[in-house]
Amino acid sequence: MRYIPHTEADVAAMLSAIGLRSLDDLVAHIPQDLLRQATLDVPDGLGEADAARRLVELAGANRVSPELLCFAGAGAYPHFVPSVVDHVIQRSEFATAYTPYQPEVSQGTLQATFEFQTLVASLLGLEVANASLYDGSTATAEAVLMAKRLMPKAERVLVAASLPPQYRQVVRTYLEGLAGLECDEIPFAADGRVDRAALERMLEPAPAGVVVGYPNFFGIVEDLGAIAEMTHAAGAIPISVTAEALALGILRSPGGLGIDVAAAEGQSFGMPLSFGGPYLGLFATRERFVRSMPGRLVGETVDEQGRRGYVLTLATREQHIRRERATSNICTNQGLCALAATVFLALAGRRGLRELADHNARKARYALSRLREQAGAELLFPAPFFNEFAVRLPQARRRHERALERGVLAGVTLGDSFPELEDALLVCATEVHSVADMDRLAEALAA
Amino acid sequence: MRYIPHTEADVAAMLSAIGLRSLDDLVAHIPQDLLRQATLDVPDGLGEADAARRLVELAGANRVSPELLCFAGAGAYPHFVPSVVDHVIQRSEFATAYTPYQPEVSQGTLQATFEFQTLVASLLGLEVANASLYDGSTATAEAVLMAKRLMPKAERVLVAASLPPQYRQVVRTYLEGLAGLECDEIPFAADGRVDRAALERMLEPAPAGVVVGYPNFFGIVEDLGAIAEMTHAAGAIPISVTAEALALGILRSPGGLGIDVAAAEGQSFGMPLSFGGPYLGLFATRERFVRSMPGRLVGETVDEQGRRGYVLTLATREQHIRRERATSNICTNQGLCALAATVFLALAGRRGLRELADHNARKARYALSRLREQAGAELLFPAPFFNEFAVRLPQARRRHERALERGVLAGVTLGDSFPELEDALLVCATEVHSVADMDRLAEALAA
Amino acid sequence: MTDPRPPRGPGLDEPVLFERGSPGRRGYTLPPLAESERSAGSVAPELCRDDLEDFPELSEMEVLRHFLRLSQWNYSAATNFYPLGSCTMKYNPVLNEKVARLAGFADLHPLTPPGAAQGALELMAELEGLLAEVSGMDAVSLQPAAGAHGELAGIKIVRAHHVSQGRPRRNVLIPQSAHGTNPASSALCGYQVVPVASNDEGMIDPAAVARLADGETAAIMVTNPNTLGLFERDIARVAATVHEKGGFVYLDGANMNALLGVAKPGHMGADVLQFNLHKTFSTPHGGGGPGAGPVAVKQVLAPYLPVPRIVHGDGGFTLSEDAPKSIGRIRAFYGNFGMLVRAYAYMISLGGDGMKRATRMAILNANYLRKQLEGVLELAYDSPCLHECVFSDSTLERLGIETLDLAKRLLDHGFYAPTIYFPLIVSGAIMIEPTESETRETLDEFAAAVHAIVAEAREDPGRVKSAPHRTRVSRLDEVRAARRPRLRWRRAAPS
Amino acid sequence: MTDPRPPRGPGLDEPVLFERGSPGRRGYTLPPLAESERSAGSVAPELCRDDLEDFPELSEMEVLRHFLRLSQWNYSAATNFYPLGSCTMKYNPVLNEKVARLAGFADLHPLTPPGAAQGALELMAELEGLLAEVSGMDAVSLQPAAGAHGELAGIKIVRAHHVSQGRPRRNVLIPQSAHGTNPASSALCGYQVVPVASNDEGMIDPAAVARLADGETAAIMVTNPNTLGLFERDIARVAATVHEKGGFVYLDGANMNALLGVAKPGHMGADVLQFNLHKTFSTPHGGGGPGAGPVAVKQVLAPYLPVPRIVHGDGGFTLSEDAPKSIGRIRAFYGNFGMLVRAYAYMISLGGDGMKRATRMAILNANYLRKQLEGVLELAYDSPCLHECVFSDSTLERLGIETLDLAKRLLDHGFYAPTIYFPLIVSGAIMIEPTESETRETLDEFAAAVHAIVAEAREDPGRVKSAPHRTRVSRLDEVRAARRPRLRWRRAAPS
Ligand SMILES: Cc1ncc(COP(=O)(O)O)c(C=O)c1O
Ligand SMILES: Cc1ncc(COP(=O)(O)O)c(C=O)c1O
Repeated sequence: MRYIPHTEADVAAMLSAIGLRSLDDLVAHIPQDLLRQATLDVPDGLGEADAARRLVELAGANRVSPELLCFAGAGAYPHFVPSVVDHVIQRSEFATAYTPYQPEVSQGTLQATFEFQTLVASLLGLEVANASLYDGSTATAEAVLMAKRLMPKAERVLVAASLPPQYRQVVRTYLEGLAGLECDEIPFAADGRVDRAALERMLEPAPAGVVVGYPNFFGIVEDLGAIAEMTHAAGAIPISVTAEALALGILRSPGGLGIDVAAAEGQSFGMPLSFGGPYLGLFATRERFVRSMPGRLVGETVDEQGRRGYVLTLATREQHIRRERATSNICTNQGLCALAATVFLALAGRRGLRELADHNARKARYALSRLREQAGAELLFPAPFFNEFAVRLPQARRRHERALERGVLAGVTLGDSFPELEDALLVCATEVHSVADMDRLAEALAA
Repeated sequence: MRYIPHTEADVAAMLSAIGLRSLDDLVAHIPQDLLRQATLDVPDGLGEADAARRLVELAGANRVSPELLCFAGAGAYPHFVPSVVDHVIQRSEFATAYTPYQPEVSQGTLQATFEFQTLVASLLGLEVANASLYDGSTATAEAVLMAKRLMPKAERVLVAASLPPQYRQVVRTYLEGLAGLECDEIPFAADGRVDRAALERMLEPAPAGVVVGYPNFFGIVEDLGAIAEMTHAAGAIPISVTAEALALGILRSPGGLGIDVAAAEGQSFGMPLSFGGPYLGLFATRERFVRSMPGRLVGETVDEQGRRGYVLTLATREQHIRRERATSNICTNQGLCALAATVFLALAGRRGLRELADHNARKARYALSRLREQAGAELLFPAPFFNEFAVRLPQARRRHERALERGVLAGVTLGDSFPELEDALLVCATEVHSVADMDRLAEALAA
Repeated sequence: MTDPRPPRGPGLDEPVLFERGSPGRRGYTLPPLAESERSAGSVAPELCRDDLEDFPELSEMEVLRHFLRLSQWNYSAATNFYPLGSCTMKYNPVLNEKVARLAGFADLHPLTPPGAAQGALELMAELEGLLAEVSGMDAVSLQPAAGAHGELAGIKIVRAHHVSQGRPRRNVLIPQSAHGTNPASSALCGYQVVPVASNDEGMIDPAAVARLADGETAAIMVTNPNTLGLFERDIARVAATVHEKGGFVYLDGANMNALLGVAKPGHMGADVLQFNLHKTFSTPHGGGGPGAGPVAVKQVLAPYLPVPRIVHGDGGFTLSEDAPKSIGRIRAFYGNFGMLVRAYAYMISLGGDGMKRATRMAILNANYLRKQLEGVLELAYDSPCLHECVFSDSTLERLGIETLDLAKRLLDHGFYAPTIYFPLIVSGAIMIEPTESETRETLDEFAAAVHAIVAEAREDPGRVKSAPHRTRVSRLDEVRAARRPRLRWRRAAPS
Repeated sequence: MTDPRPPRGPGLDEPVLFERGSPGRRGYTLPPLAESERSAGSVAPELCRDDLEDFPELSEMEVLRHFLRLSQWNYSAATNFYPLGSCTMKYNPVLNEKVARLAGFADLHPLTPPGAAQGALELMAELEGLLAEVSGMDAVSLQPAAGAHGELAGIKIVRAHHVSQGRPRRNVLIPQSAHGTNPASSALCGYQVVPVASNDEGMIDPAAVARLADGETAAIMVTNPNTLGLFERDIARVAATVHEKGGFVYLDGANMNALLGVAKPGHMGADVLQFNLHKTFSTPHGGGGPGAGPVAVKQVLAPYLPVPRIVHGDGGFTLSEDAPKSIGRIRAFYGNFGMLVRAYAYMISLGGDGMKRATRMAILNANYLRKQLEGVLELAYDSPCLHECVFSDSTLERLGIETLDLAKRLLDHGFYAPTIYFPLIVSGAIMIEPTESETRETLDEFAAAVHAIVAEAREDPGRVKSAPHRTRVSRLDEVRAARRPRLRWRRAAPS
């Protein structure tokens, strides 16, 4: 077997060094009945070519672009990944290292993570970002738990109904069973934004935190400043959740609008769609809250000669030191995805990221105009959006299915998560879509 | 432009450092009429995504496996390339280095090339191999030129008509205009092998060298030992040419059979088909001829502390030192392909390469049996072969075309290069072909 | 002029990104918009941010060069022996990387209707089956993103079942040798952690479990082989005890690399376990992740698995949310799919025969290395080990050096360090897991290095205590990092 | 215990392949044959070799680790400033690597009937057109495998034309500053090389050409800009002189990176030229190759281009061998196609605007760096330079060091060395080509290093003369290598 170097001569020599006679002796202390039942009903191994062929076959049984043009977003966005990103994350030195426990031989990972934290903090407009969490949904759940740690007396947390439904469900799963933390949903108003009047009412008694999407699940840009203000006034922690982090290339930053804890999904920064993962949970907060933060942190320090270097730090928050009193149970995070995002953001750069976001916004508006003209779609909510928007059109589900036959994944049907929106689709457009692609979308959805 | 770092501020500062006012000043000394006419009628540059899309489109306009099963050989063989090969040659440190002029910071390339030379010399059964030539055909031409250097008085070279036709043509092109070196063709006998009686006659007066394929173009294993003996007896240099280097994983080595200069095409060792290149010219000879050898050589030496290290050596043979008296004009060779071959051969290893060659031989024999049974093909030449063989079947050309429509590239039509063999196909089978694939080949060629 | 430290990698030094570049440079350029797109409008100015403070501006090559240089400062499993105990730093096949990047996987949107994603779903279903088979469990969910996330899912499942029986119960029993994620995950599910002492063989004491287990015991979390590399001999007895009280046995499957084809958790009484695909099944660790931590359960717990579930029906594979007892969703979409592709590629490459051999060779390597080191380091426990072995610092202490010093000096020999100071029950623990990927020669070289360092400590302990000497930076001041945290780059104040 | 030299890369040392491994290991495994294949038979035993002497046997990871470690011992253009004059070590885009590996290119057999290879042929036809456009030539063949191979094809073409006019003629005029491949290629075509002296501005002396050119002059080979980085001001006059005598002007296009959008060889009187795609058009040098050296000609020479030619007809693109005057085939198949894909990707990425800018920035960088170094090194010629600049060793000599010492000491600063001792007409030449890919900051750092080394030579010349000090090995004994050549590994005799 090409992955295992042992020759029979190696085995014999090693056994004899240990003083054993057979491989079975190595496991002789394991109960016999366990050994006996441990046969594996798994076919024999394949050579590399055959294994590759099987995977090519499975990959070929999925429909992807250009055969199936993808206008679905809803938490996972089709974006272009510059080739440099993938080249860097394929470097064996990055890909096959562990968490940098020995900093002197892990400066590559550590410095890159320090750069990642800097970029994420800047993007979210907050002082400190961690080294990543699993994804946007679990980052949201961690944000809620952190709010509870900061506000231990509060017994509720308010979560916008316009958060991505899966994110809301994950928060519920995380909270289930945690004494003294209920989860209430803030309804959305007719314009798709958080119903501020309802929120006002719900802020009494003060919850631990208020969680809103930015943009929300409908692609809509919430008035985050106003919500943060109301939340602060009630003595709670305002939390923003961004499922499409590219939005923050153009929108005002959560931190700048008064948000204290920001969670986001960073998939758009250099991760392929990959059927839902691995993605990248971004998480940032204010400096004063850093010791309540979940997840790893890299910090700058010096070596014995005074040279700059980087180490894992503030580990006393973490499970391997604090065990049941840790701020989170997370250990392995999404390190290589964080590296991909760092490379992506470095390539795009200050102006490039803004421009990319601007192109997304314009393309989405162009797509909307085509859907209006050609497919008779109407914008569902009269509110500003970024690169994704909800439209109402008759027989949305049937048309969506037909578009699929025509080679277009025409967004996602909103009725699945919001029965009241059965006739609506959520559609995104990004820099990967040409004018011709968007025209095809409109045609594919036409009556 | 993402490949060019200069900002307008950079340009201004640099111009002012130089003492110029504009970019045009940099080229002001170039004749005005040249400058004026130098406009480029070339479209503006593309972003990475658009460039990639264009290339994907062009790649998509070619038919390749699995859509088109490939049984064509004739100098380029479909083999599996283990993923480690490609991973290694994509390492930027290997891919973007120059010829190792500064050995202290090029030990990676140098040691790998030293390993390559060792593997190639062993494979060809000779003492020294160079660091590569362009491909099998030019290696053949260089071998002929080397024979002439070794035998300056000889005025002819004999080249087997059963060499790959393109190789013969390249030899002719190289020899054209070189005073005192004619090229005569040795016919092949009814069994497809060199006509030894004819050769015997042609060896008088003694040519510089005798060049035979091993296996020859028809896939046939020549009796190299006998030919080498006859050639030596006539006082000429016996030269072998191997277009499918994998054959040497199982066949007796040219050097072992008395060959003094061996040229080969190494594409099978880890290079994709890539429409004909880049491939890999292998070249080896006896130690005593090393100073007449073309191409770069890496040698072992020590540094000032006595540590082992590698350098380019015996450069006095080469153009940058010897100019018009060099053994060859070659400068850039096929370095990264040589690295690919080194990785490939290391992965396969001593037993693995033999096994791989054995599988090829067996598959080819299975394929032949299927073609006999199902397509009514007959073996064209009754002689031993490796993984490629010529068959006669009625209406070969029409059946070949029809097979193409059926998704099978059923070898190559021999009539193109050998009008007398109009009804014949040259077919190869390798480890990439499953039993089912070969059965499909036979079906596709059936009447 | 002296040349203090070597350039590690080709760059002498590489500043942080933010100290490179120049305004106006671009590493990623977009095609111009069509006029119709441009005129379609953008986000209203009052919603737009001013600037992306600190973001660099770099050419494509500057970015590439920066990260290539950084990469060379890492040791990694591909380039160095990386004997980090409990981490299973085995070979991460290059093929896995290639197949995970096939367009049919990489470009597949997670909300593609199942009919257009049959390949992905089939792969997942097959992988579930393979994991169930090798562990002796009945049902698997691939969703958790890492081991700890799998633990969370697993304990949530246990809790959901107890709740369905009336109440969640209060405690989870956890041996002191357990990994920190075990207590942390239990706490995150609202449980009290009840520590279980190890006996003097380094194993769970069944008597202690019998004393501690009661009607409030939701589960016991057992790592088997445990973090000392020892097979928990009394696992069946412990399981029976807990089962008797109506509790469940959670098996931390991080050490499955010792069990494939040797013993199945499902036969030991385990009710629920997580896999670490980034350990046992060769997906790369990525300098910290991503991983994948599928959770497997016995039939009784299957209804509680997270949604969605993959279902195979007449029309092929579909995703079902119809699981009223489920703990719900534990992350968006279906797991770290890209990692699942890699693990699947590994499992079919290895096959049943290969897995069995891999485990045996992993055990052989650990025992062989243990033997080579027994003379020079003190074994924490001398029971027969499986895939890893743990030494204490007692020999080192006598020489006046610490575990940390040995670890740092190993770096100078070109080896990554073992896991140190874990498990907590061993003084100055040195936890070594060679995996099956390493050759005997490498193990011999590593053993020789440990011997050399111990010898050196006798002659010149200062040299060991000040190690590493040959790495890009010398020992880093971790105390300073924690006292005055600098967690992001800041532009130096203008001077 | 001292630590002499740093571990460069993660391995302290890495033996040659043949000193690793163990009999029976495998890095590449094949599936078992079907019974029908096995029983089909193999090569007859008497034709089979005994053994593959010295071949190693290694696991997949051993092979990978070996080469990863070796890789880290290289400096490269991606990781280091690599100012090798005449080599145009520009950025090699990662995208090019990716697209060259698309299955539609990589898996395409060269003898696929043209109807099934239209994408490849279209790409080649377009690339021919692009090269013709940027050079002002009329027809292009993509076949030559490298620059020298292009020269060979070009001179063969010249010869074929002369032969068609009656006789091949005897001589090729070549300036002394020319690259060694020029005389070597001419000789390989059976020509005598007639050297042309450079004038005191480093340029071809038109008067000398007028003296030397006669009815035996087959061609003059001119490099423009020449190897001093200087534009041959009198190129038109020189061309006219040679044309008058019925000779041709061969332009060595290795320095095209100085000309795109600035001046076209076709307008200077060039009749034939080769491109080095691995210089101007960004295909990677690969530690020595592969390259690609397309040859371009004016209409009068087009009939002589190598076969096959790409032809565009009604049915799409085809390959034609119908060229009775052709010099014939110069290699198997159609060129280093994979390199052509990369160059094409580069050209469409850059576009006309980008090429023009690239050239100007390459010239700007060379002039800027020249300015920074003027104070410390002596310029060989002070005419305005284009894409590279050449210094002599006169300043260094006064300090008691040589060009080689400066080169070696630069390695310690993390820079590759310039081209040295070429062109031959400059004493101890130091030939620097920064290319457009490098930033001003990098040029400044490089200049600072040169300044520092020269200052160091004043203080401590021994330190410079014994450089490099920070590389994996110190100065290597090249004399020994040549005296007692060890060109392959040999198993040490049993002792
Ligand atoms: C024994 C054990 N359990 C659980 C974990 C947690 O796994 P993960 O890091 O994937 O969350 C680890 C990881 O180190 C471990 O070693
Ligand atoms: C001026 C000049 N001409 C020709 C060549 C030969 O090109 P190649 O190495 O591709 O054969 C070179 C390469 O260094 C060169 O610099």
